[in-house]
Amino acid sequence: MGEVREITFVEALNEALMQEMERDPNVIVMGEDVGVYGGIFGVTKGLLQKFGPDRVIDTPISEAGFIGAAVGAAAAGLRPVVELMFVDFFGVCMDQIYNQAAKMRYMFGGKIKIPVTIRTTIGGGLSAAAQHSQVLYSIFAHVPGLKVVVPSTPYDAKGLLITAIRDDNPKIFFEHKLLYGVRGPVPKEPYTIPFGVADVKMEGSDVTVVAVAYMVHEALKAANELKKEGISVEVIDPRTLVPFDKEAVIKSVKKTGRLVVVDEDYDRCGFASWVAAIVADECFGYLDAPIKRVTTPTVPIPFSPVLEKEILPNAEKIIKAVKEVVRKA
Amino acid sequence: MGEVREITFVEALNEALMQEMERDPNVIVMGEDVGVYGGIFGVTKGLLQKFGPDRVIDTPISEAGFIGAAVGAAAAGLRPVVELMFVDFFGVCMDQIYNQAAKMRYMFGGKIKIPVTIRTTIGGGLSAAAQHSQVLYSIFAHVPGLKVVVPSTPYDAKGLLITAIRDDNPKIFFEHKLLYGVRGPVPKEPYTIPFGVADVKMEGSDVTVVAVAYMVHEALKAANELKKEGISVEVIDPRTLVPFDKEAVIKSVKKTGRLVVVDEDYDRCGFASWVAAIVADECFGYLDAPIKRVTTPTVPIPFSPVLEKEILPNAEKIIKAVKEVVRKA
Amino acid sequence: MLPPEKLLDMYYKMVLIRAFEDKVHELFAQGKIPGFVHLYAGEEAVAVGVISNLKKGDYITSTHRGHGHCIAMGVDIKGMMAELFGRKTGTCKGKGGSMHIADFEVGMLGANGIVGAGGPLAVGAALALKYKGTDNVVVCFAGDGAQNQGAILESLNLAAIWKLPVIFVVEDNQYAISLRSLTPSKLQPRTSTARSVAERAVGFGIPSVTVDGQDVLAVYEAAKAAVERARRGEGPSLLDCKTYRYYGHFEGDPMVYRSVEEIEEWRKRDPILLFKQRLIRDGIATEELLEDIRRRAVKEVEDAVEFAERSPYPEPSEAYTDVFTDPYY
Amino acid sequence: MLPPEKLLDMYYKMVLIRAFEDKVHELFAQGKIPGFVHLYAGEEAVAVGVISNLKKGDYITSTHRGHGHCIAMGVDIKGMMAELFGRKTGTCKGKGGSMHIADFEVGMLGANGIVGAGGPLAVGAALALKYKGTDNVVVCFAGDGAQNQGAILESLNLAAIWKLPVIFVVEDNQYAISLRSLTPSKLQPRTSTARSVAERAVGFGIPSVTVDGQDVLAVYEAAKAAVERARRGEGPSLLDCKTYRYYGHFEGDPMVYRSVEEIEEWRKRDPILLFKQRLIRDGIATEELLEDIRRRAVKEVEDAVEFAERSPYPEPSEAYTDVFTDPYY
Ligand SMILES: Cc1ncc(C[n+]2csc(CCOP(=O)(O)OP(=O)(O)O)c2C)c(N)n1
Ligand SMILES: Cc1ncc(C[n+]2csc(CCOP(=O)(O)OP(=O)(O)O)c2C)c(N)n1
Ligand SMILES: [Mg+2]
Ligand SMILES: [Mg+2]
Repeated sequence: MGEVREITFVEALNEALMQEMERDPNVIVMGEDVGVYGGIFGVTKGLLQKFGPDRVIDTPISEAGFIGAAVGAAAAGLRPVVELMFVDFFGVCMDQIYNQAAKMRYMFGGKIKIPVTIRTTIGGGLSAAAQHSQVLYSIFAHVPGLKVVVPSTPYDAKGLLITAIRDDNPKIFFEHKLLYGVRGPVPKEPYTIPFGVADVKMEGSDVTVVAVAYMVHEALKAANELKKEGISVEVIDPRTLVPFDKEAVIKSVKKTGRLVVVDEDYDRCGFASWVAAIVADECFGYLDAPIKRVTTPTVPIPFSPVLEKEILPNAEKIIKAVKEVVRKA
Repeated sequence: MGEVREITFVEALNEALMQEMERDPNVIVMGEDVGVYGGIFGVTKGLLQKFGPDRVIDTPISEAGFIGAAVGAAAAGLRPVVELMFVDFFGVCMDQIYNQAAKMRYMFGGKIKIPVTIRTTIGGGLSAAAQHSQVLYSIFAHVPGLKVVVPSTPYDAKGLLITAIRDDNPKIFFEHKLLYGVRGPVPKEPYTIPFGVADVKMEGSDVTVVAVAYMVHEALKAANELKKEGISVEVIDPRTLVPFDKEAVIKSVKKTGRLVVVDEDYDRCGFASWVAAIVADECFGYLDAPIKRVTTPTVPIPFSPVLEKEILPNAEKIIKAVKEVVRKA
Repeated sequence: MLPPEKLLDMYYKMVLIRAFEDKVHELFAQGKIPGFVHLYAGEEAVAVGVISNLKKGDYITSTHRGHGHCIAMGVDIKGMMAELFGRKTGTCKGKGGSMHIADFEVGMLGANGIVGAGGPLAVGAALALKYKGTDNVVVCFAGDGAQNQGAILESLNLAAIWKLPVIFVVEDNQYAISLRSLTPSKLQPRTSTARSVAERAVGFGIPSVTVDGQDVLAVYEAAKAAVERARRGEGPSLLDCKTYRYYGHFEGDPMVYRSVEEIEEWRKRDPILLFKQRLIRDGIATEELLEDIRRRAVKEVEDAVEFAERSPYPEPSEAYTDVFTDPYY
Repeated sequence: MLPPEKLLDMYYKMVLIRAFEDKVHELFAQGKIPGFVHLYAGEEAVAVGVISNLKKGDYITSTHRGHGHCIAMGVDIKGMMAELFGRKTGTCKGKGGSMHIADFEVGMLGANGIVGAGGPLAVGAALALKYKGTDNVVVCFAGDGAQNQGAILESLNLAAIWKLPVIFVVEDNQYAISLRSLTPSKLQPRTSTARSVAERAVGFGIPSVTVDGQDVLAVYEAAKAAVERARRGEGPSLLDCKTYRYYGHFEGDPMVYRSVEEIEEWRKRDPILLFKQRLIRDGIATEELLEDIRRRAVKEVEDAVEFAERSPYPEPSEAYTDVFTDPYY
């Protein structure tokens, strides 16, 4: 794979955008403050200077308008990457995402394609309060027609973003705010990572832990702690929720007999439930313990650090849940 | 309870609105075509004539604007009942529902209340295609701060709507289009039905079937068929998803040892998964078979009747699932 | 003055739309067409007058009331009729139905079940056309009711600041279901706008003109100016076309909100009648020639119905294709 | 001419806002305040000039940059500071933070993390006030960037057709993060509007005026006319106030999008400085008196900090209260 450097998650995303824009003139970038500012978290830094204002478009605060415009541009042959600054803002533009972009191909009998990538940020831990801390990817996975991408490392961030940009379908790409500064090895050359292939982050035999995004890191922290106590945890990062690598999870649970799903999204009708439900259906007879979910209780994300800490999942809570299911055996 | 008549689901809702508007001058009704037209399904018929245009407000096609206005009016002391014509349109106004109405009390430290009721229609079966046939209540249950009401009979429709209007929190009230014409006994006098109390529609011992809205009727059809074959089905209608009568479901599954969740919403990250996940956690050791979900596969709702029939849950598919879990025993 | 063959082609398109809609009205009443159907009869001069200015590579976005736009763009009516019947041979393989007909080949980017949603899509398509350096344009059709939707309002601003080749065509048929755009009643304020939509556009920096939407040549001329302006790179315009629909909002509408007299009044200025009188007066055609053209149109519609009725339904398995470009998951 | 005590109270409010914001800037830099914080320094004349026209029973809706509005409305700054510190004694018990301060007691309906979301809420509050037959009014504060959001645009229309007592106050501080409302650059079009926001309002049938937002008395007079009009039942108005923010968009903003010179230029017309000169010139106050007032404000802010720092954090269990009026589920 040529040169590999340690770079941050933000840098990995930025490199993916740079390389894809260089490769394909149909790739354009749109969003609030993606140009002069370089994106409020720095993901689009330098793009305006390099590719100019026709390809890097600073948009007014009109998410329905400009995300819909990205969809329309995709329908007309471009390959836009459009930014929704925080996923929490989906409420003003969801129609263009879920009723338009996501359904056009199907409703129109498969004759068209909408290669739009929507990038957005997720997650708590910054005391950003109820309207800037949510995860909500379950909502996008719930509705048909969107590929849902949730990277957890700089390496995955770059490879999955390149895959997303080249994929001919509407994709929503979730970037956890706490990951932006995380460093990791990333090849300099462009590369892709196939959607729907889970990454087994750590092998183990006592219990399967499924987690995505920032929670992968908390799960690994928990797994390392538990190893010291002789509990062997298998940590699986599905990396994309749609498509979902069901087989990887099922295979692991059939081996370990126990499942803990970790998810920063709200518990009720969330991703963790869905994974649990799949396993409750397809691994019956293999289960040695109840399926546990370590999730965010369905309350608005509070501002005060003490309250936010109380509700967000973390290594400590994962350890507790794992011990519960291992003890049950 | 005084006089009880057989009336339709639509008439029951209409009566609830009439009676609550008479009782409390703070109750107002807003929405597209709720006045002169009487609501496109007739739910608000006669209200304008009776209560005048100050209390029954025909709104322009500005869902974010007028649903937000209902929330603002609730904040300022009214008790608005506002209509979102089809739940499929939530994408243009979700912010006002989930970030404003639903979170204001919490964010503002519990010092205020937002007694707004949002009525909307759900469901397939009318060849109304991808943007007028969805269910989507899982999305509203997923986010915190909304009470989620899903009646299945005229009796429940009236009682739950009255409870909703009098409740001091934001509620979203889902009316299945196929239920509007369904008839049933309804007391003339106003009455309430508490939220969070499931209704056991049929007692049984072999398997628990959980369903809401129109699917309750399909589940009962299936149960009656299965009875002929000697399979005893317990059918539970939770009636509200938030609050959810978890205890009723758990109690039933502990008795029957089997669970089939029927849900017209999309399968992925949906309500059925959440029920399954709860049971997979809390009924471990009581389960004699895998937990099955009979749901709508996560594809856009197709127009052609043959395709729509293929994907929507129905009695036949419920029977098949029940037999699968009973056979497994 | 337009050449006779162009004028006669316009006449033909208008009577074809009328014949199509009259037939669909009949078929719906017979229960042969399912779903929600919104007919364009009465508004033919708008679609035909505007679209007669378009050339290859131009696009339109449409609405729930889209048959007229489709036919004027040259979408095959056999496919359209088969689509309404939910057949495999439909424009969208039976997956879309009346509200979701699209044919990108001829530049028709889609009818839409969501009022106002075409606005952002039109802006985006125009962005792509401008980016590619063509002189092509996009027409965004939307009703009087749609003008109050945030998505349309945001689109006006985006098209203006980006100087995009978009022509916003307002089909002001006086009603948004039962809501009145022009003539307030005691029970309804003028719900559509406090000012005319044309004045509102000017507030966004978009030149606008109010047009007699019953006069196809008036529409043609106004659209010509707007389209030429857009082709020259001078930015968007808005045409506020005053017109009327003869049938209910959707098929099955009891039309309590308007009088039969009002409809009769408008029929006196029927767009086809007016155009016919004009063509005869100007010596472009004889009564007989125009009658021939009409008969040809009626025959074509009958052939389309036959085609549709003979066509097979899609295979049930088709419900799972076309969600993505890859096989379904 | 306003009575001296009123003028001095206005001066006091302005310096209190300034002292509060300067202190918060300092505390944030010291890491004592978490989360996203947007400061109002530089814009004091707008909040104070407008709000000095309000009386008991009036409401305002606010934005992410809401401290100034709160203070002008009379929200207790001890509670505000404690809120920013995430303490139990905060205005919202520490649950809301800077972006979600509300105090219905004094008519402050809430800061808002969602740009433009206050528009519909203001319309709804005004609807309730009108319905109740009061002569109270609602002020909707929103930035230049917010004017492009569908929710605000829809609100303009609703307020106009319903003739509601709403005053839309545009705080045009030249930027929406990095996007420019007035002065386009080579790399950015004028993203905010093609016309002035004031012209746009007229297109909606709303009278508007452009105001020097640095001159508190100019703002006061313009707002007075608008408020009186609203109290008389004559409907909404819009004030487009030209102003400037001194600090970054949020604390931590590197401000790459503007120059230090530009800030210096604006500081020459600092609203507090201008008002001070005016008060001295007109013989209302001496330099010393005004300095006393300023010192009093600084002291109050220091007391507020002390109060906040001494206050306890909320109990972790508080995370689960206030979701609903009933106990959490
Ligand atoms: C966002 C949204 N809101 C409401 C509806 C329901 N609806 C369908 S058509 C219509 C009226 C549209 O009026 P107008 O734009 O004037 O078009 P017309 O039907 O008169 O052609 C309404 C309210 C919808 N489809 N989408
Ligand atoms: C719907 C929505 N889009 C984007 C944002 C992110 N954001 C927060 S403030 C802001 C700029 C707002 O500009 P303006 O309205 O001019 O207010 P100012 O910050 O200048 O006071 C943006 C883009 C948001 N909070 N909500
Ligand atoms: Mg109309
Ligand atoms: Mg601003």
